[in-house]
Amino acid sequence: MSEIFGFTAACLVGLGLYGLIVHSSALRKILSFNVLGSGIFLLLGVIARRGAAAGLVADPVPQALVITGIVVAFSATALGVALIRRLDEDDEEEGEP
Amino acid sequence: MSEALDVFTRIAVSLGAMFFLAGTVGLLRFPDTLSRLHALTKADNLGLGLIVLGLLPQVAWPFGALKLVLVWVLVLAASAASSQLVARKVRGGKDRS
Amino acid sequence: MNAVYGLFAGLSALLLVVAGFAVVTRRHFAAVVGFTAFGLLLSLAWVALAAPDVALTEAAVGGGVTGVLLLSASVQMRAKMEVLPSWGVRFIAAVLAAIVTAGLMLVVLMLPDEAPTLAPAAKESLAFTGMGNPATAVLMAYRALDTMLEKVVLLLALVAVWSLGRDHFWGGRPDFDFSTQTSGPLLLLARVLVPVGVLVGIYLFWVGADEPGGAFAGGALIAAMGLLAFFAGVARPPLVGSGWLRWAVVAGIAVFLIVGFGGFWGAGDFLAYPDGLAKPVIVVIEVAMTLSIALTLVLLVVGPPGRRP
Amino acid sequence: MTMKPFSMIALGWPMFLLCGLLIRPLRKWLPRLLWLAPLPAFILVFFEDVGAPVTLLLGAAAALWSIGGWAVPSYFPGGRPGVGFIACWLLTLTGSLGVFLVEDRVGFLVFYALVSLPAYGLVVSEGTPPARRAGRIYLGFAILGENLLLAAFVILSRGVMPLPPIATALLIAGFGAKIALLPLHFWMPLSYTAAPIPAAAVLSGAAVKAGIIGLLRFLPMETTPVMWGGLLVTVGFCGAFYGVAVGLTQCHPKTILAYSSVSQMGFLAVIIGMGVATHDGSVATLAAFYGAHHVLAKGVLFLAVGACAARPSLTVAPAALIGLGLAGLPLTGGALAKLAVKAPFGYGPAATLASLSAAGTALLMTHFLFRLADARKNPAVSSGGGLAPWLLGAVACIAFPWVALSMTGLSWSDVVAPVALWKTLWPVLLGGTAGVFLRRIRIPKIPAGDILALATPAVRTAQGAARALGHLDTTLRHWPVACGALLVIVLALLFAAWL
Amino acid sequence: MSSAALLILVLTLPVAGILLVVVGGGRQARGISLAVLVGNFAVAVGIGGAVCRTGRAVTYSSGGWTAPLGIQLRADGLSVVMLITAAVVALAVGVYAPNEFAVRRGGVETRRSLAFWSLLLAVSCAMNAIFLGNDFFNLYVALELLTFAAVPLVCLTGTRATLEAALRYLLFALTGSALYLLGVALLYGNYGTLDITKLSGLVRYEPGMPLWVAVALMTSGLAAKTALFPLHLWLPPAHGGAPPSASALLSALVVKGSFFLTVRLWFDTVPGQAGMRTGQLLGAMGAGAIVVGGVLALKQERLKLLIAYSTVAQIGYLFLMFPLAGHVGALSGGMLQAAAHAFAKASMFLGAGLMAEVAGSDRLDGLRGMGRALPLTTCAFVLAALSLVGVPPTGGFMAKWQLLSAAFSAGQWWWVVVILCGGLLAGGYMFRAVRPTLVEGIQPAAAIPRLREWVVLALAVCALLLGGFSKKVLELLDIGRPQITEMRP
Repeated sequence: MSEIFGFTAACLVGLGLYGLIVHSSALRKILSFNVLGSGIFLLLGVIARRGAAAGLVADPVPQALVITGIVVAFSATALGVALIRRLDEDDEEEGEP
Repeated sequence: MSEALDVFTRIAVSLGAMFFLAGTVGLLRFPDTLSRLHALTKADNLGLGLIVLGLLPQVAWPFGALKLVLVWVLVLAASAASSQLVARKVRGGKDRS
Repeated sequence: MNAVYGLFAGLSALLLVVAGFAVVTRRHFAAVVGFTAFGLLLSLAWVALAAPDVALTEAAVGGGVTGVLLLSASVQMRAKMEVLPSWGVRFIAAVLAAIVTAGLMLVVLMLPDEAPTLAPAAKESLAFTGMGNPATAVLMAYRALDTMLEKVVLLLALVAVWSLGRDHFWGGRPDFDFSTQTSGPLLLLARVLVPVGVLVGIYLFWVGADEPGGAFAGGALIAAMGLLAFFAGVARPPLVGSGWLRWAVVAGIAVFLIVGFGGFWGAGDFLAYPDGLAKPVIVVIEVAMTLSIALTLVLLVVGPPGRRP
Repeated sequence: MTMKPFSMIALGWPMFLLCGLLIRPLRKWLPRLLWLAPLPAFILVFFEDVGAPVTLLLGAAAALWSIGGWAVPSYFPGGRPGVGFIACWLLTLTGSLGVFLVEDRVGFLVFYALVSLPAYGLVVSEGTPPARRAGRIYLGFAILGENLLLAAFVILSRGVMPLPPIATALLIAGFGAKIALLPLHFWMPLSYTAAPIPAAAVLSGAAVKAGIIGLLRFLPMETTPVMWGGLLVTVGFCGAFYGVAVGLTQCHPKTILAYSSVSQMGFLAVIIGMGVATHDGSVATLAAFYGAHHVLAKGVLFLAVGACAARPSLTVAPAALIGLGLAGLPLTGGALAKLAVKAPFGYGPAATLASLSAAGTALLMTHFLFRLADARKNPAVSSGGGLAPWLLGAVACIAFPWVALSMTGLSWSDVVAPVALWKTLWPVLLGGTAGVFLRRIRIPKIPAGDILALATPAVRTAQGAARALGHLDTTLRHWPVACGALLVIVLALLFAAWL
Repeated sequence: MSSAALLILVLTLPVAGILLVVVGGGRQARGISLAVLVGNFAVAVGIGGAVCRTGRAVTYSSGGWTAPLGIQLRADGLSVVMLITAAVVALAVGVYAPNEFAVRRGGVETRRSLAFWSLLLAVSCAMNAIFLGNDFFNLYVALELLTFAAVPLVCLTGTRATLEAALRYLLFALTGSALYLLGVALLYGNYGTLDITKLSGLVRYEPGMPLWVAVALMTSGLAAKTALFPLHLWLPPAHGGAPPSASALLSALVVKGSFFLTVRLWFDTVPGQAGMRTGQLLGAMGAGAIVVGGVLALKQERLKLLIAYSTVAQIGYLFLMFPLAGHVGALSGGMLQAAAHAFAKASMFLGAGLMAEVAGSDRLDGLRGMGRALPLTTCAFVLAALSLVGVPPTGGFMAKWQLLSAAFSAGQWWWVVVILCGGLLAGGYMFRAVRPTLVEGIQPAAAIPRLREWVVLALAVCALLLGGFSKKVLELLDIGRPQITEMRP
């Protein structure tokens, strides 16, 4: 089972990287970054699941890392989106007059 | 007794899943937004209701059951409101013109 | 067992298809919707991987708040379609990404058969923390320093987002105005769902010590309710300059620091919890953290002040 | 940095004066105090045992810095050069004296940098476009030399014996850039022509000897392989004759003197090379003696260019004495220097070449004297000044070798013997006569900096390369390219680590 | 509290400062920040003292949870040198920070005052966390903290160009950190710990392809964040466009954060295990940086862009330590270069800011007469330039000396050629930057507080002193290093 999600994680990483390279708009780059991040988190999840031991269904340490990672990735997304929105506002202001 | 309940759960959850399937088919096959919406909300609400119903015998009484019912009610409210919003958006253009 | 495998394989395939759509499609809006769906599907995968805490966090953040954020940006964008580079560039990019993917797959296959794990260690120390949920124990005890730094990251992201405002709007409210067409259903939803949602959020953080949940999932849910209230026009985003807001935003880290230095006095180490008091102390930290997280998430989504104070 | 206590005082004193620049009222007086700056170092020479070569060179250099410092105010309107000029002067002075006194390698590099880099400020102090160009080229060479020496010193400090050939090559190239060994010479005519007269005097006389002391100290004559001596001799002789040849085509007295420096430094390199080739350590003292005489003679001749504009009558005759002295005019200090270095040359072809180069020097000096005499009619060539320092310097230049003669192992009777007199006289006569005849021939003009003119295609190539790199930078800074590069780097690193 | 607790103090002090700034509004921001930065410096020096006294690395496990379950903080010689460097630079920037970041009259908070001071403290906090971290995930969080502090600093002025530069920086840095995190995940999957000390013990016995995949991913991610050529696309616009105090932080400190992590990875986690080629590859990129950065710096017409490209070039030197790893002088040379560059570059950017304030722009041809208008700044400018060129006895010179020494001892003469060419190029572009300031010219009168000029000079003097005291610094750098057991053939 770990292989299935492990492969999925690898594919998500690849998809994210592809998107990061080819997209010209920042929004789509951020979206791709999130896909990439999800792939990495999923990989950590697989590692956690493989580490089931001592009566725990999974190793809690990588899971905690993922939770922290999700928060960090979200912060990055928020900052990126704020930058994009600001640039778009500037565009509109330049366009209007 | 518990076996009878298990059978009930299986039947109800399977029925619920059928409704979801039907709703999804509708979403894909129907020609316009409004009818898609119709298929989706009707089928999904019913489907979820059946699943919740089916799961009720399996969870702790009364809080587990309460939570399940709450889930159903909340989804009901959310889907009602959101389909309303989508519908208005679709019709919005025509109303104004 | 095969059925379970099939289910997971199907889920994986669905995940990849949706993610691929979100990455490849040229329409921004569609991509964002696809990504939101991807986030929700991903939380299913987390359930499958026996990580309910992550699933909750992913659903609340990945599928929820991130979706709202991206949506708000895509709505505002002038260009609705992506301009893609030439075929050659895309091909090279695809080849490179494919090589990386293949390499990763190989590495996944090469992961040691006897997976190294900290689960026994975590389990063993669980009793000292008085908690039942090992993931929370990792977050709040073993690797509490990470969690504290992560909260600083969140706070800093807020400062960063605020710093993107304009000087003359400083101290004012964020301009998050979608209430132009406030409608009955939305209003109803806001009135009904928000109180229940906040309750559920508090519940999530409360059970987090022993069961799946935790401060972040709870905070994210409460944040979502706040956003809903703003959407419906039931409430307005707060003034960026207001004092209570500042206090509330920093409360989580502040309590963390106080408890941390209290640890020197109480247990001889930074962030060490005194015997037997670990759980109550952690709950105190989590209360403050949930509040701060909820508020910070809301503020991150609504953006910098956009109206004069 | 290690040095003797008194050396610290000798080098601290100019730095102390430098701090005086920070105090506004002192700023006005500082130009008039410049002559004081090298005095502690000069006094040090008389009672501290620093070895014969250092004693000779340091004494002469300190004396020249003092004389030059005395001359500075008379060359600037109101006697007040800019703050930058004073600062650069004092810094260069400290470096110039410091290279003789410091004992460790890193310290040597520090003072070497100090004598090289701030001198840029002296070269460009007139601010004209040629001065700025000269300054750029000078600085380029200074940094080049500094870098070569850095590499050489790192090898030295690793303590590998015998010294790897590359280290010796780097040392020779590094110090060669400082003493304008062929083909690293073209900065010299440009910067000495551009610099104000007192600055040109101290740079050509004193500062350039940092390269000589470096060669003497770091290429020990006893141990350096003979091959390098041969190289130094060859390159040195080429420079000695080349300097004369190109110098003859020049008009400006300062430029002629600069080419004479190229020639003289080449000759000094020959002396050092002979020492290396024969593994004879005593040659170091002789080379230092020759160098010390050149310190004073060249410095003073530059001052003569200025003094000539003020009082030609008091200038031309002593200048002739000193100039032809450089070529070995009997009974002058220069003759002593030439006699002192006779021994290492022996009687072979090297001795003949040495005599010929002396003839060349006489020829060039004759040319210089004519130009000097012409220049007084042409006020554009130099603004006058500094008569008293010039006269003092002239006296010092003539007297100094006689005073220091004992250090070379020669005695008075050796130098007044008729054979010795003839040996030094014939090249002077030959060169002087040729010079007089040459005055009637039109000589084609070569721009100062000679082979620099050939560098234009190289410059163009470099510009093309820079443009190409600019395009490369622009390309790499495209998002897809950079992102793709990132992945390529991942794969390349993996590939490299895995294989 | 033991001296080990100082480690946690230096981490939390800036955090407390950020909280106070956010709560207190921008009103007391300056005062709070300066107090915190002074304290930060004092604690950093205290840690240095503790490390020197014991002659060993000082470690601290937060909450008493030891690695691998808990997170360990560890201060060795490298950490101490960088901690103190960062503390000095941050304090200097704080003292320098111009009035635009102070509070308006009447005590009304401004956007810039809140943002700047909290971001300054955040940079300080993140740097401390990076220098002390001994756990790769903890370091990841610290790295992200650094990025989120750095990005808004770029666009503090809010002009379109700086916003675009910031966005580009953010996106590329995120790509880099994603790769880094992927590597971290693989490390955990293979070794079950992220503690550097523990890992270095494990990888010695079980190297293999997964390890090198992880190392390759982490290294390239970090290189992207360090702007190592050819991944420098974001640096020139970001560093060249930011306000001067921000540029100083970005160039002097922020790029050093990810670089420091690379050092931890290569010198502490997998020392002496990578083949010859990996090091050569990193060194080749460094060489490319030195050449391309140097030539591009020569072509710039604006002072700040010139300095930014010089940062690209100087980063190249840092990566020359990797091919020379294992030879005496490689590590110390690289770290000396990092510290010396931090001081010199901060001084240059701050000085450039003052000059731009006086002249009204930072065009090179508009800087004539600066020597007279801002004598102290010009003096600092010259000193800093000398250090960057590597003229003795500055810190930059000692760094080059060490690197050259390592190159000779490794018999890899090509790095010698690179270093020497880099020195020539640096001489060229620094000459272009410095010369106009020394030429006579007229500058409009502008009142620059002397204190700000003194700060610029003090930083340059630090770069100079680093050379003078290099022996002490080298001894300090050696404390707590794992003994180099194997020299590569």
